[in-house]
Parts: sequence; structure tokens; C-alpha cells
Amino acid sequence: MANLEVKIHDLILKNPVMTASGTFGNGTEFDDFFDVNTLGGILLKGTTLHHREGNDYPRMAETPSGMLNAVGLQNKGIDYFCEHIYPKVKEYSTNVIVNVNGSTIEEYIELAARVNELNHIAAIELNISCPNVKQGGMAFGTSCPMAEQVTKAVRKVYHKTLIVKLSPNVTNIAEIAKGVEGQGANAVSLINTFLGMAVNAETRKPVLSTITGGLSGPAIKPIALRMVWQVAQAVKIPVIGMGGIASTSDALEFIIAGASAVQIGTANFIDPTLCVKIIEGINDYCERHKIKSISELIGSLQL
Amino acid sequence: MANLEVKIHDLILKNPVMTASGTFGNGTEFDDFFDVNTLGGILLKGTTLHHREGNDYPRMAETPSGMLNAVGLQNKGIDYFCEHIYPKVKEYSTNVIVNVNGSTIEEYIELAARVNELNHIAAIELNISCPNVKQGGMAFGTSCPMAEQVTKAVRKVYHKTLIVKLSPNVTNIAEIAKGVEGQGANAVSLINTFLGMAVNAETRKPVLSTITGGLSGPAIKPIALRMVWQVAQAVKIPVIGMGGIASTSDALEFIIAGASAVQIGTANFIDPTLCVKIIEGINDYCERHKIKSISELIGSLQL
Amino acid sequence: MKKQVNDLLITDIRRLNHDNFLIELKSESPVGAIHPGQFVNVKAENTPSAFLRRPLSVHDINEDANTFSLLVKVVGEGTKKLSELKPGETLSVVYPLGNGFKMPSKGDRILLVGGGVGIAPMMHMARESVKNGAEVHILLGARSITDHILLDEFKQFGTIHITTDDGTLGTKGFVVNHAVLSANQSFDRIHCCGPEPMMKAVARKAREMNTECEVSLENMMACGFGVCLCCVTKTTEGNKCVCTEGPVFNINDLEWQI
Amino acid sequence: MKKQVNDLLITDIRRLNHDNFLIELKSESPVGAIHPGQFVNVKAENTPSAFLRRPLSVHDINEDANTFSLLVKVVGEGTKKLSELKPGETLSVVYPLGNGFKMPSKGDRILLVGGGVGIAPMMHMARESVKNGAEVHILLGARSITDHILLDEFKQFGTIHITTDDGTLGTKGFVVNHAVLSANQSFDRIHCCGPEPMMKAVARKAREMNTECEVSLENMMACGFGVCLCCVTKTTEGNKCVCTEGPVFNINDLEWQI
Ligand SMILES: Cc1cc2nc3c(=O)[nH]c(=O)nc-3n(C[C@H](O)[C@H](O)[C@H](O)COP(=O)(O)OP(=O)(O)OC[C@H]3O[C@@H](n4cnc5c(N)ncnc54)[C@H](O)[C@@H]3O)c2cc1C
Ligand SMILES: Cc1cc2nc3c(=O)[nH]c(=O)nc-3n(C[C@H](O)[C@H](O)[C@H](O)COP(=O)(O)OP(=O)(O)OC[C@H]3O[C@@H](n4cnc5c(N)ncnc54)[C@H](O)[C@@H]3O)c2cc1C
Ligand SMILES: Cc1cc2nc3c(=O)[nH]c(=O)nc-3n(C[C@H](O)[C@H](O)[C@H](O)COP(=O)(O)O)c2cc1C
Ligand SMILES: Cc1cc2nc3c(=O)[nH]c(=O)nc-3n(C[C@H](O)[C@H](O)[C@H](O)COP(=O)(O)O)c2cc1C
Ligand code: FES
Ligand code: FES
Repeated sequence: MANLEVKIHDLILKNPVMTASGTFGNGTEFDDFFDVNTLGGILLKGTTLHHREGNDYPRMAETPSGMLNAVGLQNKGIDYFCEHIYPKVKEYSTNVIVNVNGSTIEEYIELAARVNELNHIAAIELNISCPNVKQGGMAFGTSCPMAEQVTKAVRKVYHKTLIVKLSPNVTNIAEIAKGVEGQGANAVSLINTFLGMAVNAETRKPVLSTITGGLSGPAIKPIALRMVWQVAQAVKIPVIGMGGIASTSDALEFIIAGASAVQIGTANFIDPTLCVKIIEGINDYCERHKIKSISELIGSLQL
Repeated sequence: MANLEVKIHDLILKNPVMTASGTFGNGTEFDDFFDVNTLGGILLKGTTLHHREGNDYPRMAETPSGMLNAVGLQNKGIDYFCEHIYPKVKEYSTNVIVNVNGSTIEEYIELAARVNELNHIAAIELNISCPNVKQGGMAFGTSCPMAEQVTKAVRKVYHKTLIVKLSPNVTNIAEIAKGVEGQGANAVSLINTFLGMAVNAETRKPVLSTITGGLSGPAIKPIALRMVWQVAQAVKIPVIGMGGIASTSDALEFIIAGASAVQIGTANFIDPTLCVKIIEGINDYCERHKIKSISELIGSLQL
Repeated sequence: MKKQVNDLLITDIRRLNHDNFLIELKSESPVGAIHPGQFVNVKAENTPSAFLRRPLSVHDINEDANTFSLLVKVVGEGTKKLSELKPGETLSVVYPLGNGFKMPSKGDRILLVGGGVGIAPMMHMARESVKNGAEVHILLGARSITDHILLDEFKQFGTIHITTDDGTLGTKGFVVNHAVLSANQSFDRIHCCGPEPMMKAVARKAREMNTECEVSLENMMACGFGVCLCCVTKTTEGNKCVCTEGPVFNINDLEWQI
Repeated sequence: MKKQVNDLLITDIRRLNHDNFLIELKSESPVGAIHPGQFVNVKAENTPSAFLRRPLSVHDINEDANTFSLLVKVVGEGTKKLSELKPGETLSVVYPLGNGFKMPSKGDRILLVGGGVGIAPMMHMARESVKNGAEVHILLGARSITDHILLDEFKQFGTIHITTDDGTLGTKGFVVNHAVLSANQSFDRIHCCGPEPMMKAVARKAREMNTECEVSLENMMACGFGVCLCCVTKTTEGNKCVCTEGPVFNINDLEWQI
């Protein structure tokens, strides 16, 4: 066994494989498939201050090697979370991270403060990149000053590991990463989905109820990998990479490009046991290449 | 037969199907496969002022439903073009458009002025979005003021149809489209490739000699379609849509979203006769849906 | 039964007519634990335009052979790829998924309504309902006589009623035009699966007949086990996932305008 | 011969050993017009990780049956999918592509060198060279005895020389260790195809032997007919496309450090 342990600020992950928010429910949905505690960490689904019904159906369109979603942060709100979900997920021995979403800075602050009280939540992932909500969301993640502002505000009330999740729908993602680093983010995770669209040519209507949605899956991997590489060079804090990871090789490519850990998203839908296979695959790779610790691999791209 | 004719400023296309620059050589390479004159127009490969050797091999990586290229505008320069290529392509009866590329505004001006002299070149496509060159290229297309500046400068010396080709690697593509419209562009074409990257996990090296390259193919279609839709709503000039078109349905989706014409790129590599099939397919669609003129379809998305 | 993902052996694959075929799969867990109305999510081939799994109802089970079958209609690339599989090959299956139908008690009189490939889950349902001692009526609708399949198999489990849109077999018209769906009939429950307009029409009839009615929905799914929240339908308690809280819903819980 | 894209009928597909197989395709145009050393670009299946076509040399032609064959080594998803095709199915092929070898004149003495699946184009080349009245020597290298294929077929056209890395057949070592590649031999021309390090070693020998030498390159290709400019190699006249100005190059035109 190679040493797969990585550190993301105060967080110790026993391996670099986590799940992406919105693609892993609250973890319990995977209990039938494998022991969730084997993961480096899990990202719970996007939580907001108040209950949200999300967008109307249809919320999904298949695309070449990818999919569009327009879920729109359907969730029961932070009160329900504290009362009904937290008691379950706090029993996990792996790192449990809450993905928080606001439509205003005040909402982000309030949410972060609430989550700060929960002992067994190791970190928050500040989602400033959701393309599927009318207010807030991506607006915060596509403007450097706004990204800085929300990070700064949350930093004041949140005292554990603060991860900021970046939007790829920008000209210069490294600039935004540096911006939030400057405001106290302990790590950045990237990428969230690309804003995309699907049209039904026969009916001449958009496929999604919201017209546009977020593109995820292997289709976006080459762009995600480039962004992770650029950001890893620009910041000193750890980078958590994601976007289209569907195999051990994909995960390793992100790590080699500079990611300290990875998140698996859409690929969970196709193979619910993929995360376990990737953890094993990374270990095999390390043994085959005589790599004692995964840390040797992070950012080891040879130019 | 439905009426497939569309107008792009002074250009009359007998149908909305063109080929994308850099994927169709100078047209003659397709003579064996079909009569190039059946197309609405052809975009010649990227031309620069001086001879360019392009980037080192490897220049290509396959990705899920797409490919990365890092050709780097290999071409023999405008003199060679005028002397050796122009005499051949001017014999085509379809619209022949030159894709011009500079590393400085002065180079763009000089090139545009040279092409302005060529009687049988119907238009130029100003490429301010090439991700594969060290100087110029995408730098012009990812900054609104620079995009405006280069368009304004070229507009002064170029008196026929001026198409500006936009980069998708931006936060707000509609803003840039409006910017170049304001400086006299007669049409915009989008999208050029996304900046992406591929890593070989076994060797821990980048696959491309240039580390990053341009992502094209069906993988990017959902994002391209969204951008075409956004731009078509923002500008009054015609929009030429491209990015991952690989079937009649794909082409129709772009037209319905607001494109007056489309360009086929990467898909030519897989089926060199695809353009002809798409022209036939569009005609069949129009007949099946009782659409007399393709203009009824442009931007007909029902919200 | 615990959800699982497994490569299951294809023991049989059989074309029924122009666009329908049956696949039989050897299960690793006892098929008796699969509830009628549950579905599976399969992946035949990693083709770009069939990127996600494809949800398919469990059509029938064979407890002796420990196999279950799927009844599939070819509509696009995913189902076409499935139709090209051969016995001896394996298919990746996530199963069993969803809630399933409410089962009848001894002596209940129930009506199963299937339109098009919506007849798929009804064989398993009919078989188990008969086991429970229910009286089973089965109403099957299709466009034309050549679209009707598996009639003999259904006959084993109850009384068959047939409609065709063109009148080439049974009553001419839609399923709701059949006499078995009328106020003078009394059923304890109607279970329905088919195209949405047809299910809505049946739901309307059921209201008129004052009969409890369940429908099985076919929303687009990305995951099939409750994590993506893409497959929602509006219910009296807000959006619910068709894949975990359905696919079977009581019509009273749906926000249908009927 | 005009380039074309066609769905060609697979008339035969035959596994030769653990990782090599032959596909025979029925051509629509006369195969006699295909030049030795030319290649085709095929698309088996639209799988996401085999998005582009796959370039493969024409291995041999059969003018009577108007078929040509490809010799393929399974290395990844694209070639694996190809290996699963069945006679009677079709394969989309763009052909013929590239320049091909310089053909010998009557009485020329030539040496064909093939390493691994680089032996592919040599059968066609040997057949046509014999037709031209040349004396053909064929040097085939592989890792081990079980990797050597088609030796009897090659024997029809000339004298065979064999090497294996492990010495299980013929001379032990690489092709350049074989006596036929030494200064006391005299050939009018050497034609070589195989892994790049092997071709460079052969090119070095050819220089020593003062013999003209052609190599067939295998650069990554996106289009295969000269429009994408992805497949370039450095030559004395700058970057050239391997797909149209190659795949066969005279070693004197390449910027190889040998
Ligand atoms: C719970 C459930 C049970 C089902 N049971 C059966 C069954 O037993 N037999 C059967 O033949 N079909 C069944 N379906 C429908 C089946 O899933 C679709 O026909 C299939 O996914 C289409 O795949 P395709 O690639 O062939 O078609 P595509 O090319 O993807 O699409 C063809 C058409 O099918 C629709 N479709 C595509 N994907 C889905 C999806 N994930 N869910 C719903 N509709 C979709 C599209 O909107 C389109 O109109 C069921 C669907 C659900 C949700
Ligand atoms: C002109 C030419 C003629 C060839 N002739 C033959 C032949 O007769 N028989 C034969 O077995 N092979 C031949 N090849 C090589 C063959 O094209 C590759 O082995 C094949 O494309 C690999 O596809 P894959 O999907 O199985 O492997 P992949 O999974 O794509 O890759 C496996 C390995 O093959 C390499 N490769 C992938 N695509 C290409 C490509 N387009 N060109 C070159 N290398 C590639 C990759 O770098 C990787 O190392 C030829 C290549 C060229 C350029
Ligand atoms: C159905 C779906 C729902 C998602 N919901 C969220 C969410 O609530 N919060 C969030 O930060 N990201 C969300 N995402 C984005 C993913 O976490 C991830 O950033 C993105 O999908 C890219 O990774 P992938 O290609 O591996 O899926 C969602 C993605 C999908 C597909
Ligand atoms: C190999 C290759 C070379 C290209 N060269 C150029 C070029 O010279 N000028 C240009 O404007 N775009 C160039 N492009 C971009 C295409 O014209 C097009 O914008 C892009 O590929 C998206 O369309 P597609 O997905 O249909 O290929 C090139 C693309 C490819 C794949
Ligand atoms: S399909 Fe993912 S929640 Fe139902
Ligand atoms: S492969 Fe496209 S130019 Fe050679």
C-alpha cells in the first residue's frame, strides 16, 4: 500500500478521492453500493438557507460524452439539514463537507455561521459557481471582486477549512483563484459546470425547462484539466480538481497537473462504485511506479 | 426544394452550410470527395502575414467526443497565398473566405488590406481567438477593448464583408460580440476552440508539445449552442454558429438558436462528405416541416 | 433488496416484432426479492450519444432459473445497441430500483393497463398478483394488431382486454374507450403504465369510476437511485424523485390536471 | 486513384495470434490502383475514446476478388472494437491515402524490413516488387517466436530473414543485429516500417551501407488527407504532413539525428 494521505489545510484525507456535490446525495444513497467511509471525503448536496423546490422538469439533457443539468439547488434548507441529515452523516468516519449556496452575501454568511456550529462537518465548500439559479450563484463566481467579497465575508464567520468552488465560465480562472486565496480561502475546488444548452430541433424548443443548464462529464475534462493546471500554478493553497473524471487515469492526470485531491461527479451516475475503483487504481499506479506517497505525484507534470 | 439561401451582409450563401477554417484546407483537398461548390461557402485555413512553421509535433490529442489541436497556424504566409493558392480557389463558384490572423494590430491591418485586393475573396474572417499561438491570437479575443480595437483598425482598410470570429474562453461573449458590432463588424462567427489540456499519466508529460491546445468536436456543442443563442439575442448583425456540429440535427439546433449560417469543423475529419449530407438533411427537414425558406427557421426557438 | 451494480449474463435475447425485443438476464441475487414495478438501469455500450444508463422496467422474473427479463422498444441509440447484444455477453445493470406497485390482497379484483411498451412491468405484476390470490384483468392497447405482443403470456394470469387505434384487433380506439374502463365495472385498484397522455386519460376514468389508481412514470433519469434530482415530478408534497419515490405514484399524489 | 469514403463489406476477419488480426474488405474501386505503402483511415464504432478514425496500412490486395486486407494489432479501444467486427458487417473506410513506397525496377535487389505490426505494408510491397521483377529480401523482427506471423505468406515473395529479441527464432537480437543488414550486403534500396527507434537504427545501418532507405512513419492523425496539419514531421524542407507527403519518407529528407 502506498501512502495516499493528503492534507487540505486542516483536513486529512486518507486518500485524494472525494465525491462532487450534487452527484452523491447525502452519501447514504450509496450505502448499498460500498462503504462510504473508504472515501477521502464526501461533499453533500448543495444546501441553501431556505427550502428550495428547484427548477421545473425537464432538468436534464444528455450530450456527447456529457450531460446538462438544471436542478437548481433543490434542497430542504439548513434547518432541515441540521435536524434530519446531519444526525445521519455525522456518523461517517470520513470527512463530511457541506456545499453552501446563497443568493446574497448575507445568506452565505448566515449559512456558513450555522454550519460552523456543526462539530462533525470538517469544512465547507462555498459554491459561487452554480449556473442554475436566477439569483447569486454563478454571478459571484464570474466576477473577481464579488468572489473576493463573499469569501472575505464568510471567512469572518467560518473558522474551519474553507474551500471555494470556482466557475469555469470565466476568462481568467487563475485570477479569481488568487483573489479568493487573498481573502482567506484555505483551498479552491474546480470546476463547476459550464453553462450550456440543448435544443430539440423537431419541436424547436429548449430541452431544459430553464433553457440553459450546467454541462458536466468527460466532455469537459480537457478544459477542467487545463484550468486546474493554471490555478495550481497561480495559488499556494491546495487545489481540488474535478470535471469529467471517469477513470483512474483521469484522476491521476488531475493530480499530476496539480490537484491535491479530486472529486468524482457525473461518473457516479454511470458507475456508482467508481470511486472505490479509482482509489484502488491510484494505489496500483503508485506501486507500479514505485511512488511511496501520493504527495510525490501532486503537480509532478514534467514540462 | 426549400429555399435555403441566406444573406450574411453582402454575402449570399446558397445554403447555410460552410466549413470551418483549419478543418478544410484550401478546399481542393476535398475535390475527390464532393463538389465544393455545393457549399454555402468555404473558410480557408488560417493565413498570417509571414510564413509560419506552426508548433512542434505532437499537435493533436483525442478526448471524449472531441480533440485538442495545437497546430499553431502553420501556413506559408500571404505572399504564397496570393501567388499559389488564390489562383486555384478563385475558380470556385461558391463564397471563398480567408481567415486572417495577426500577432499585432498592424499585422491584421496589413493582411486585411492585402486580401481586400483579391476580387474573388468574398469576405474575411478575423480570427481573434486562436489559442495556439504565443502572440496575439486569443489575447485579442478575450479582451473587449482589444477586440474592438482590432476590428476598428481592420474595418478602415477592409471594405467587403467583415466577419469577426469570437473566442469562447471568456466570461461574457455577448459583450464582446456587441463590442465588435459597434466597430463595424458585419457578422460574428463563433465559437473557436476552448483552451484545454491533455496529460499522459504514465509518462507524466503533457500530450501536446505546447502543453495546452484548442478543444473542438461534439464535446463542446452544448456550450457553443448556448453562446450562439446569447450572442444572437445581443447583436443585430448575422451570427455564424459552429462548435461540434456533426449532424443535420446539430446544424438545425444552431440555426433555431439564432445562427444565420453554420460552419462544420472537426466532423469533416471523420466524414469528409458530411457537409453535403447536412445540406440535404436541412432541405429534407424544411420539406417535412413545410418550411418554405430557411429564414423562417433562424432564431425560431420557442421559449 | 440491496441495490447493486453488476455485469449480468445475458441468457436469452429475442426479437418479438419490428421494434420490441426481450432480454433475459441471470441475476446474482434472488430475483424473488424484486418487487413488481421496479426497474433496472442498464449500460450497453459507451457510445457518446448514449452516455448515461437506460432505465427499463423488470418485465418478468423466473425464480427457478433466477433470471429476470426486460421488454424493450427500440427508440434511439441506447435501445438499438441493447438490441444488438448476444446471449453469452454481459450487460452492466444497476438493480433493483424504485418503489414498485402496491400489491393486491387475496380476493382483490385489479385491472392492469398497459399502452405500447408500457405493458413491460405488467407481466411481473400479473404473475405476483395471481400468486397473492387476486383476480387480474389486463387491458392492453397498441396502434395496430402487429404491435400487440405477448398476448398468450398475459392470458396465463387473467382476463385480457384489447384495443387498437386502427381497430385491427379488439376494441377500436384508445384503452379508455374500452368497456372494461367504465363506471359499471368495479375494481379494487387500477395500475397503469404507458405514454403520459394515455395515463392521464386512464387516471380521469379512474376518478370517474371512483377507483384507486397507480401510474408508473417514465421521466428522464441521470442516476436512477436518487442522487441527481433530475427526474422529479410535482406531487402534493412538492417535487419528488421518480426514480426512488416512484416510478409508481398514486394519482392522488400527483399534481396532474385531470 | 481518387480518394473516397465508403462503407466496405468485411469479407473475412481472422485472428492470427494473441494481439494481431487480419480484416479483408471488398473494395468498390479496383484495388490494383492502390500503391504499396498507402494506408486507409477507418471508423469502427463511434465510441467516445475512439472519436477519430484509425489509420491502417494496406497489408495486401487481391485483384481477382477486388479485396484488400489490413493487418491490425490491438493496442487500444479503437483497434479492439475493430477486432470484434464480423464478416458481413461493413466498415467505414477513407482510402487510399498517402504516397506509398518507391517501386523497384526489374533486376533491383531490395530489402524490406518490418518490426512488430510494421510488417503490415510489406506484403503488398513484396507482391508488387516481385511483379516488377525485383529480387526481394524480407527481414522481420519481433519479440519472440509467438509474435512472428505470416512467415509462410512472406516466403512466397522472397528470402526471409528473422530476428527475435529473445532468440526463440532466427537471429537473437534486434533487426539491426541481423547479418543481412551489414556492409558486405548490397541492396538497391531498403524499405522499413516499425517502431521509430527501430527505424532510426535501420536508417543508421543504411547510411553505413551507403544504401538508399525509405521509412514509413506512424504519426498521430486527425484527418488523414492533409487538412488538419496535425501529423507533421520535420523535414529538410520544413514541416510536412505524414498523411499526404508521407507516410513514406526517404531518410535523407527527414531531420533525424542518426
Ligand atoms: C422507470 C422507467 C422505466 C422504463 N421502462 C421501459 C421498458 O420497460 N421498456 C422500454 O422499452 N422503455 C422503458 N423506459 C423508457 C426507456 O428508458 C427509454 O426509451 C430509453 O432510455 C431510450 O433510450 P435510447 O437511447 O434508445 O433513446 P434516445 O435516443 O435517448 O431517446 C429517444 C427518446 O426516448 C426518450 N428518453 C431517452 N432517455 C430517456 C430516459 N432516461 N428516460 C426516459 N425517456 C428517455 C427521449 O426523450 C427521446 O424521445 C423506461 C423509462 C423509465 C424512466
Ligand atoms: C499511416 C499509418 C499506418 C498505420 N498502419 C497500421 C497497421 O497497418 N496496423 C496497425 O495495427 N497499426 C497501424 N498504425 C497504427 C494505428 O493507427 C494505431 O495503433 C491505432 O490508431 C491505435 O488506435 P487504438 O484506439 O486501438 O489505440 P489508442 O487507445 O488510441 O492508443 C493506443 C496507442 O496507440 C497510439 N495511437 C493512437 N492513435 C494513433 C494514430 N492515429 N496514429 C498513430 N498512433 C496512434 C497512441 O499514442 C497510444 O500509444 C498505423 C498508423 C499510421 C499513422
Ligand atoms: C446533477 C448535478 C447536480 C449538481 N449540483 C451541484 C451542487 O449542488 N453544488 C455544486 O457545487 N455543484 C453541483 N454540481 C456540479 C458538480 O459538483 C461538479 O462540479 C461538476 O458536475 C463537474 O464534475 P463532473 O464532470 O465530474 O460531474 C452538480 C452537478 C450535477 C451533474
Ligand atoms: C485542426 C484544427 C485547426 C484549426 N485551425 C483554425 C484556424 O486556422 N483558424 C480559425 O479561425 N479556427 C481554426 N480552428 C477552429 C475551427 O475553425 C472551429 O472554430 C472549431 O474547431 C470549433 O468547431 P468544430 O467543433 O466543428 O471543429 C481549427 C480547428 C481545428 C480542429
Ligand atoms: S434519476 Fe437521479 S434522482 Fe432520479
Ligand atoms: S492527419 Fe490531418 S493533415 Fe495529416
